[in-house]
Amino acid sequence: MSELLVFILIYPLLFAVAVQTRVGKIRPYEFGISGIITGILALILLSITHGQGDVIAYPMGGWGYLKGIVIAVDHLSLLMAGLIQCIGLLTLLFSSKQSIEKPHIYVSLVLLCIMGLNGIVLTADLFNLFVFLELASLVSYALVAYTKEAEGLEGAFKYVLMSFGGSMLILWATALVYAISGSLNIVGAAEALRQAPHFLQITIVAMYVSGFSVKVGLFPVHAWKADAYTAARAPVGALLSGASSKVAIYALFRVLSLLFGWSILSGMNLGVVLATLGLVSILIGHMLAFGQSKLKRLLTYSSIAHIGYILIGLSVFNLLGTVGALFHMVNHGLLKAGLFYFAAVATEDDEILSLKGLFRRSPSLAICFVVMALGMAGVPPLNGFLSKWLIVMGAMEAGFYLHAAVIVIAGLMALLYYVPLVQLMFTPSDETQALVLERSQMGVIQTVVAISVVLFFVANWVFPVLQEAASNLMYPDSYIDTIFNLN
Amino acid sequence: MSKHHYVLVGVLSISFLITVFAMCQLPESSGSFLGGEALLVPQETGVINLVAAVLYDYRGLDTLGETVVIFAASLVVSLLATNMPSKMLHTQLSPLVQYGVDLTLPFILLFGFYIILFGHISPGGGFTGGAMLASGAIVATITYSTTNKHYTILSHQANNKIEVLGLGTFLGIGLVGVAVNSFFLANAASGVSLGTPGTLLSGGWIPLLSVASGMKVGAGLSLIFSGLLEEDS
Amino acid sequence: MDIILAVVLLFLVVCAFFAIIAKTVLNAVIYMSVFSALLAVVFVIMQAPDVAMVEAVIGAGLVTALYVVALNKTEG
Amino acid sequence: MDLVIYLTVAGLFFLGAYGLMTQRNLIKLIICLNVMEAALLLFLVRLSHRTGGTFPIIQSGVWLYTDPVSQALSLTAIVIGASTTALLLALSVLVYRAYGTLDVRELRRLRG
Repeated sequence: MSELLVFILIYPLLFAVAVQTRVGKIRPYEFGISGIITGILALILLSITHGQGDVIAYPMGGWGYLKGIVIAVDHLSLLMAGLIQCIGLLTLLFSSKQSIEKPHIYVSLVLLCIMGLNGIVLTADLFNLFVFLELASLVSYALVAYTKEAEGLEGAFKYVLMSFGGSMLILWATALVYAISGSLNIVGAAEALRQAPHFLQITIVAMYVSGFSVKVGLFPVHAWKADAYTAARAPVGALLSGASSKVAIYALFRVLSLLFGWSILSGMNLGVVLATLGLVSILIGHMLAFGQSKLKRLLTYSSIAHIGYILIGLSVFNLLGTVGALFHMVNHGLLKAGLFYFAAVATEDDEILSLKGLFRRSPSLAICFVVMALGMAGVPPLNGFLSKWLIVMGAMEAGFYLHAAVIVIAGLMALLYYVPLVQLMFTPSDETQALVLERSQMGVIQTVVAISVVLFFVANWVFPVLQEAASNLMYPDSYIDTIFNLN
Repeated sequence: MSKHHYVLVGVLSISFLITVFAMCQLPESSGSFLGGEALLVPQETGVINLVAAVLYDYRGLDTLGETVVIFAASLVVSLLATNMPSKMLHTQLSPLVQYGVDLTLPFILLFGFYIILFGHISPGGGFTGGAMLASGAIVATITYSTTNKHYTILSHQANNKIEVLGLGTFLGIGLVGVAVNSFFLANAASGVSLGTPGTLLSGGWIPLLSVASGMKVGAGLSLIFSGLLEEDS
Repeated sequence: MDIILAVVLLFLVVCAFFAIIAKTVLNAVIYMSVFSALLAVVFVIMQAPDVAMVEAVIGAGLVTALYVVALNKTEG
Repeated sequence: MDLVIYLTVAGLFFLGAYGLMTQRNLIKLIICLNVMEAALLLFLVRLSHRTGGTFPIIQSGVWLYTDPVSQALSLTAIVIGASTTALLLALSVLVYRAYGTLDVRELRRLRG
């Protein structure tokens, strides 16, 4: 069944090329959506045949990890791949009812972005990861600039300038790894790298961390994110903040944990450094979100803050924190995507003030927003609460008491800026004309809300999966063995 | 020179020293997998150009990803094409230039094809040859375009078709490996005859892959150029 | 060979420096083209003919043409 | 000799980074990105270098070749860099049309 891996990697390309050929009056959205559904089916099939705890590896061209490229999945990659396809599907479903010019190109670009992200998640090769990262980034720049309006161009240009610098640092680190070990495989390079001079190790880790944190949008280099996400169309913002930034965090931790192992990394105090970066991101993100007049900008700053939660959860290096962080990736990805979709339909000009009286105009939409906002803030009967709670417990267990306290307080801060929005919605306004939505757009938002409520109640079934994924990240022995035993 | 400026220079100089110091600690030469086994490559892949062997056989997925990057870039540039006049095409070139290009253009194109086809036995390959073909097309566009007519060797649609065809061929060859119960992008493992290394018909799928990526790169780069040059006329 | 390489590398840095501080953008583009050609020479000296060919064709030729078109549309 | 190459690599990279943070013209910024990328190409080709090794095409009687893998990597990096440059140039033409200038300080419509 391992051919399914290749299929998951290349199906977006097949569908994008087919959309481009425009043979036989292909309708781009229907075609793209059916493409992603095929991909999801392949993923489900793969995870059914994927037995408990084992890893599937596929050597490209039949060459093993020494000479060729290996792609491999464990539960962690499957989880991320599932998140990517889900958000991609929701994005295409949602944008099919928006009037977007040149839909052929739009659908192809979304599919190629998904291909890049899938490649990052599946590959076990450092340079291959760089190639797919560049593919995903190049397509994201274009998606941000898609409207060709001044704001979009400006956001895209700032995005490229920062992000290309990050890519160059990642490439440099990859080249250094190759120079030390003579191997580009993450697993194959590990042994030589662990015996390398300490200074060289620190340099490589610093390059990877700074390169990927540009892609993620962490505190010191977060500036592009606010501009790019605000300027992009809402579905694009949903795709980028829901999937791309999560995948970049995944790539950072996968690469570092496989290359060096936790013991060397904690010897460098990397956990403390990353957790502190996350802490500052949380504070800065929430503070900047106050007093914003644009809805998408507010959402973006909150996104920067939530990246901070995930980073803290992952960098405390224990099972509780990691499970919480992975759960938060899923929750935040879905909820933030839902909020971006909400921003697209609820306001014309992205002004928060035009939300006034929304409850009268469209009660169900307003209620959806309330649920999503509460979920983001981490209020109990919703999934956001569970994941934050786990991260707090993980941080306490590892002795990061300050971080745990900040996470709890930051939840209150988030409530503080969501509450005025809700208040505004329930204030009566002059405009009483009902807001009519396309059924599929409303459906997408309701699906997100439904998933986030359901995730809280079926948490007992979700946790084993997350635990499996977290132990794949923390104890990657089976991943390493499978790749070594390939041939 | 503000204070800000000095801080910037300081930070960059410190990073400069750190990276130079780190790079000086690198081992003399890394034990690359082909370091000792380079002589095995012709038996394994059937080509004597080791770079072609790495690009189209050992690390075929990288090459696929890279062609997809060009595909994406040509899509993006055709999306972002602007209808702004470029004065470049309205310059009257002297007859000497026209005559010179008339004379050299066939050779540029011929050399591009040669580089693509002989990529497995001499330096070059799909990327180099494709880029040469694209530069031939660019030279022709710049020289032969007049104020009211935008000259291209191949039309936009033809380039698009070649690009998609090249990508399709690449994927198709990759899938042959899966079809014969071997691996994606497999060369020798898919049962194809490798021929005698060093002759023109050798290397299994590699010359075909090189042609496919040459088509892809050539058409993609010309599309990027004409997309940038696009204007109302 | 080492001395030739060192001299070319020195020229490389000088070219990059001038490309970055050049007052007019067209000058910067021309310095960049020379820079790519010198880089191709370095690659030849370091026994990498394939990379040298691609760098010469794409870096010195194609990308320069793209720069010139963009310049034409913006300033010219 | 290695030291000279490493100095050049890091020098070019941080020269590009310096330009990226001080230059104002958008096309100059793209040039700075290209310089940064060229530095890494030089580094990748340096990694392929072996003392006494010839170019990587099998010839009879030659036993030591330069490493083809990092040369293949630098080929890929060149093409990716060219694609990104093309995208950036198309963007800068559009920016010029929207803002009437290429000065990066004028790009401040997004604030908040």
